Amino acid sequence: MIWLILLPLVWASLAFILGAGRGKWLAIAGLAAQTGLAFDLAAKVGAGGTAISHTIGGWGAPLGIDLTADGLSAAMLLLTQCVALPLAVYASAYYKRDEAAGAYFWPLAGFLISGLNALFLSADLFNIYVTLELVGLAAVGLVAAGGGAQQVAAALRYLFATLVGSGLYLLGVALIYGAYGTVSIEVLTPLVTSETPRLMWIAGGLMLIGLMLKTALFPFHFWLPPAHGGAPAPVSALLSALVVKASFYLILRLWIGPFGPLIAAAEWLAWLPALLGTLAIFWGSWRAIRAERLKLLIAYSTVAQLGYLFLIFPLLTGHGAIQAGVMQAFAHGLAKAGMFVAAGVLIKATGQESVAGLAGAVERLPITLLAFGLAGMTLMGLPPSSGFLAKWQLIEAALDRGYWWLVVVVLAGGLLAAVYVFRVLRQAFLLAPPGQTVATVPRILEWTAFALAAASVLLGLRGVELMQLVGVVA
Amino acid sequence: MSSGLLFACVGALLFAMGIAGVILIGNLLRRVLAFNVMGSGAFLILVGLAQRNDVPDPVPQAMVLTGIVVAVAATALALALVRRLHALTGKLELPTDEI
Amino acid sequence: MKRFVVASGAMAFAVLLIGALLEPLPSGVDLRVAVAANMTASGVEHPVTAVLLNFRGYDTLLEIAVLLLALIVILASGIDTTSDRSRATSSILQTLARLAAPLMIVVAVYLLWAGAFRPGGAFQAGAVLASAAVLLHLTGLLPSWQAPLLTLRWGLTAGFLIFLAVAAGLLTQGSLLQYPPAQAGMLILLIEVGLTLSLGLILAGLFLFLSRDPGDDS
Amino acid sequence: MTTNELLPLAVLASSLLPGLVIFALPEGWTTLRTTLNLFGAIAKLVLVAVLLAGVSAGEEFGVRFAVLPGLDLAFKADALGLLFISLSAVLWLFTTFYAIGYLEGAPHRSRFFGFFSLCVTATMGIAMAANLFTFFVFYELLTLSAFPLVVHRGTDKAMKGGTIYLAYTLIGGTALLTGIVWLHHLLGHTEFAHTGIVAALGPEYAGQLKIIFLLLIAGLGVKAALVPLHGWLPQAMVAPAPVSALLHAVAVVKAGAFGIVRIVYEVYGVEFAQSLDLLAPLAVLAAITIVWGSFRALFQDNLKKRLAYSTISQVSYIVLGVALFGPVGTIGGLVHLVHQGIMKITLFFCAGNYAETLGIHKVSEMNGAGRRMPLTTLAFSIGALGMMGAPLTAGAISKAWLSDGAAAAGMDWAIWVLWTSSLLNAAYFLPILWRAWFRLAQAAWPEEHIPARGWRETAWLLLLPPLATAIMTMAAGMLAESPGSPLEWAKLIAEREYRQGATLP
Repeated sequence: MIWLILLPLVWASLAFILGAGRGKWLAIAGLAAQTGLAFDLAAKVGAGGTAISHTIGGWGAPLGIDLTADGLSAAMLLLTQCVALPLAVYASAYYKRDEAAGAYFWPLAGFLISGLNALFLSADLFNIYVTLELVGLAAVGLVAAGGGAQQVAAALRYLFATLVGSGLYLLGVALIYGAYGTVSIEVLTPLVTSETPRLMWIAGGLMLIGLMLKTALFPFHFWLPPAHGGAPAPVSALLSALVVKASFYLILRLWIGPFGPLIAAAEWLAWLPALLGTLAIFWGSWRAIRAERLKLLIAYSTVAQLGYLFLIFPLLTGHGAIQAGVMQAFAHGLAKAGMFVAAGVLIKATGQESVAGLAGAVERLPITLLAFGLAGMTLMGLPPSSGFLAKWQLIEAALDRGYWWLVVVVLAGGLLAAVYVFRVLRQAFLLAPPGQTVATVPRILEWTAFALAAASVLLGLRGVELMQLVGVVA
Repeated sequence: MSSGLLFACVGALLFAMGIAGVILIGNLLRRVLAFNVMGSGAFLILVGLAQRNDVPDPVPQAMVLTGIVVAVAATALALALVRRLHALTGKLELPTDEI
Repeated sequence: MKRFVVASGAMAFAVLLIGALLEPLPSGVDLRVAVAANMTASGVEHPVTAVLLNFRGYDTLLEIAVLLLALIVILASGIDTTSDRSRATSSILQTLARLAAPLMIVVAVYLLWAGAFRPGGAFQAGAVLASAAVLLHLTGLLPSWQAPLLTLRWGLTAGFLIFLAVAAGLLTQGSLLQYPPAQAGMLILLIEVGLTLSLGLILAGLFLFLSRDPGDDS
Repeated sequence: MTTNELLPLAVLASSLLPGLVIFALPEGWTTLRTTLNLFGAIAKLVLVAVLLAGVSAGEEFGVRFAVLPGLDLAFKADALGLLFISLSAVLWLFTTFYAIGYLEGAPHRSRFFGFFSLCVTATMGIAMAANLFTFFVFYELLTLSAFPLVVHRGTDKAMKGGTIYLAYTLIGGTALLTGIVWLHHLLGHTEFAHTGIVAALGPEYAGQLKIIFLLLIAGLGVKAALVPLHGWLPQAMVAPAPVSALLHAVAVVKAGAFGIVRIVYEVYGVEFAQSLDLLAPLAVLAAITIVWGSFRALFQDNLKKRLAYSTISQVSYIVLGVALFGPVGTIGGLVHLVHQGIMKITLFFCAGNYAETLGIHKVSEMNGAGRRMPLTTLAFSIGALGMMGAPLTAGAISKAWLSDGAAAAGMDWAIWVLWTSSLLNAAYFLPILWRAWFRLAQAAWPEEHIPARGWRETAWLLLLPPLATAIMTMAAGMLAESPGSPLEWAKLIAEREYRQGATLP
């Protein structure tokens, strides 16, 4: 599992040495190997029924740093590689030779992915801080790469958000170290009790807020739409599908880990993320319904879909909430990546960035539109798709606890998603305006979009293994 | 009050000042500086608070060294982007219009 | 209004935090003991260096990745390719810089070597190297850098790759970065030498790639 | 995997796989596309025949896959499901012929036939679903795959129809989902079983079960076009004729009606539903829909819209039959599921022929159409008479059993509803027949596309399907008592759905 971190570092550095715009085959080969490793790890964790650890340097926590892959980590790693590999194939055909935006895509993407993998594996709070920065800076770099004023401004906004977020997280880590003398999650967790000093409460609050800022949970979502909506399509896809999930994963990990006793002492706390998630669903959907630019619509849809992830927090004391969260992370990750790259094809082919410019697209680019539709199906939570399973699990978990208003939020969110998804599809089914020219795009772009979207749907037919995997805890 | 705790308290003040600065200051160069103040505050707390009985602890010191390098990288990146924005728009502030 | 709210919020936060800092702390883990106990096996004599490159060497590995990444981001966001303006610098400064540069290199080497048993190490040494380059640049002796050529790209990444190679090579020992106690000192020195060079180049690059003035003032 | 497990999957695959291949085919490859379509349709018929033989011999066909722990995608081909499957499979074959003729030379045929096959697959899934979860999966798949067909023409009007369609069906789907998850939460499963599953819950759940029933019926009622959830159906008539014919007369609306049948008989159990006082309100709702749909049909000049309102009215016959407590009503409802499908598809085929051949879209343009297109008009007349319940047609059988069922259940008012509806049916169909047969034609047809050549009043592929279904309408009426008829099959189902064993007259 250590190679999941090392491999992308290797191919990222080599791609940098090879020079601007080079190294795509290296990256694809590396990612293919990583995908194999991630499946292998998931199979081992799932079969063994227990977490797999790696003590770096042989020291062991708390002196050294441990890596741990339990079901949740293995699942997130699987998602990361499964999304990144098709995106790499897409990007290799997306960037033209000598295009400034693509000159350093491969090294940046490599660092981003190794950061993500390291984050999902790490069991050390300070080490996680470093990985957070690795992910954050690489993501900012991808947004800024070769862009104009608007993109650079979006990147700066994103940079400050992510830096403040990780700054808050770091202060939290500092306070925890001060209080307990360790940053190892495993060592820390049994030490924390409900009679913990106030310092721990402050640390928890800081880390939570910092990570929410990085996840772009409403009302901290201000930086996301310009950054995700302005970047090149493969970058938007990586960011929306994976990067925001990393900080969500971390919130979940801390919530059920070291901060568990604190939350048990003040159960009302769990309603805070759920409330913000609800607002995110409504606000994000509303803005997506109103957005004029296609990619901005998709970016606001991300704001809304992230809201679902936070609905699980009041349900964590019951059954199936984490499973619902992971399913939603998979559904959104695959579908949103598919949707962004499909949008990238549409924009590249028609030269139009607005939703209104899509008229007739279904005649010219049927596969892309099908991909968009399938991804939309997942986002709306219609069967058979992984989004539907996520919704089903969420509703069942909510009914188990008798939280009816969560059920209403989930269902209403699905309908709102239908409004913005069909706003696009409807436009695409209109007759093409006369005289419209459509540039040819490489077929591989269309097919990768389709593959991602189809995967998000097919997962809806077989979620048993994934759910069993997530059930594996240390 | 031990000297370590004093460091930590100063760190708390610096962090609060820094974060207020990052939120409030429009000029991007000064905002980058405010971010650095904020980071320094966190480092001070990390080293200061861990220094129990005034015996230094090498682990947080190493962490702070790592943190400083990360902060240097982030600062350089921020400055590069600020310069880029300045070159493209001639301004040192983020555009206020939301897209 | 916003200023007032944010400022008073920050103030309240500081007061709350300081209040909490002054509370008695629970007894937790004391890593000082563990560090002291394992110093002999670490291959170095200075505890901070031991933590940095051995106990928590993985943090440092990722940290170098962050630094390299920052440089790549700067290159990716686009550097100005307008011609470098010649600087009016006095010959006295130039002469002094010529004298200072070799001295700084010596200092860097000393810092690198000293890191094993007293404060110092690769990062400090690299920083001195970088500042030598910056000094030469500011006095007009070293032009600013353009898009990096192959040699420079190798130089920038070499330190990181050496670190990575050693870390991965030690997987044969059982886990990542598991130094055999006998060779630990040697390997750490090897890593540090590589890092000093690359860190010097990266830090210099952070300055020199950006040191082109597209504007008309300053 | 045994044959009995594979067969239901093969039924799904026989339309799914050709559909997927057709999507990928270039527009110009007409022959291969046609071959695939027909191969799929015929293969499905063969498979269905095997299933029919097996089920009547008492064999069980079923298969299940775990989707999530504790949640299965389950299929079974039982007598009730096969009723719907056979209807859809037979009519799919005819519609495929018809659509090939109808769309000859039109653009986007790969897309059309691809989604058409998906719709059929979804319908099969609905029919074979062995639990509510599976039912819902295919129910929503049908919603989605029908959307591209509704908006196929790409005009603003088509978009408006499509949007209204989606708004109704998606909101309905949400209500249905709520009910299903709730039920799953209470029971831990949602498997269909003869005589129902919810009776196992104690009496303290009666209140919740009533609300769930309301949610489920509201969700299904949208597709079954129960008043006041019917608004989408007339709007969806902007779709091409084969779509209106198969989907809006048969598959989509029947999916709703079929769902109601499953809910009443195999989830709640008809006896338990009666004990919760759920059937009488359902019957009233159906009665209102029957009368209101017929009434509105009177005022439609657009031929397809008149047929659409007629569909709204007729589909609720099925619901009425289900809601009449007692096996006789059940048989009437179930047999009407088949009969209405055959008759209504005939009418839609004919309406498509008028539009495609002569450009006739309105009732007021029908003058003299019977002389120009005698065979089409003959088929149309048979279908219309069947709808009115004229003797010797399939419609007569349905209405007779429904009336008897109402009498047996002691709901005499329902008989009056049926009579009123028949009168209204006559009032909106007879003027059409009168115009077509007895009025003289205008100087010119609105837009004549296909000139007549001797016997051939329009393209063969357009003419034969309505004739075939018209013959079936007659056959189902005259041979109702012979073995293998829809009526006999409906009796078989009714025997299995009533706990005490039905006493049939």
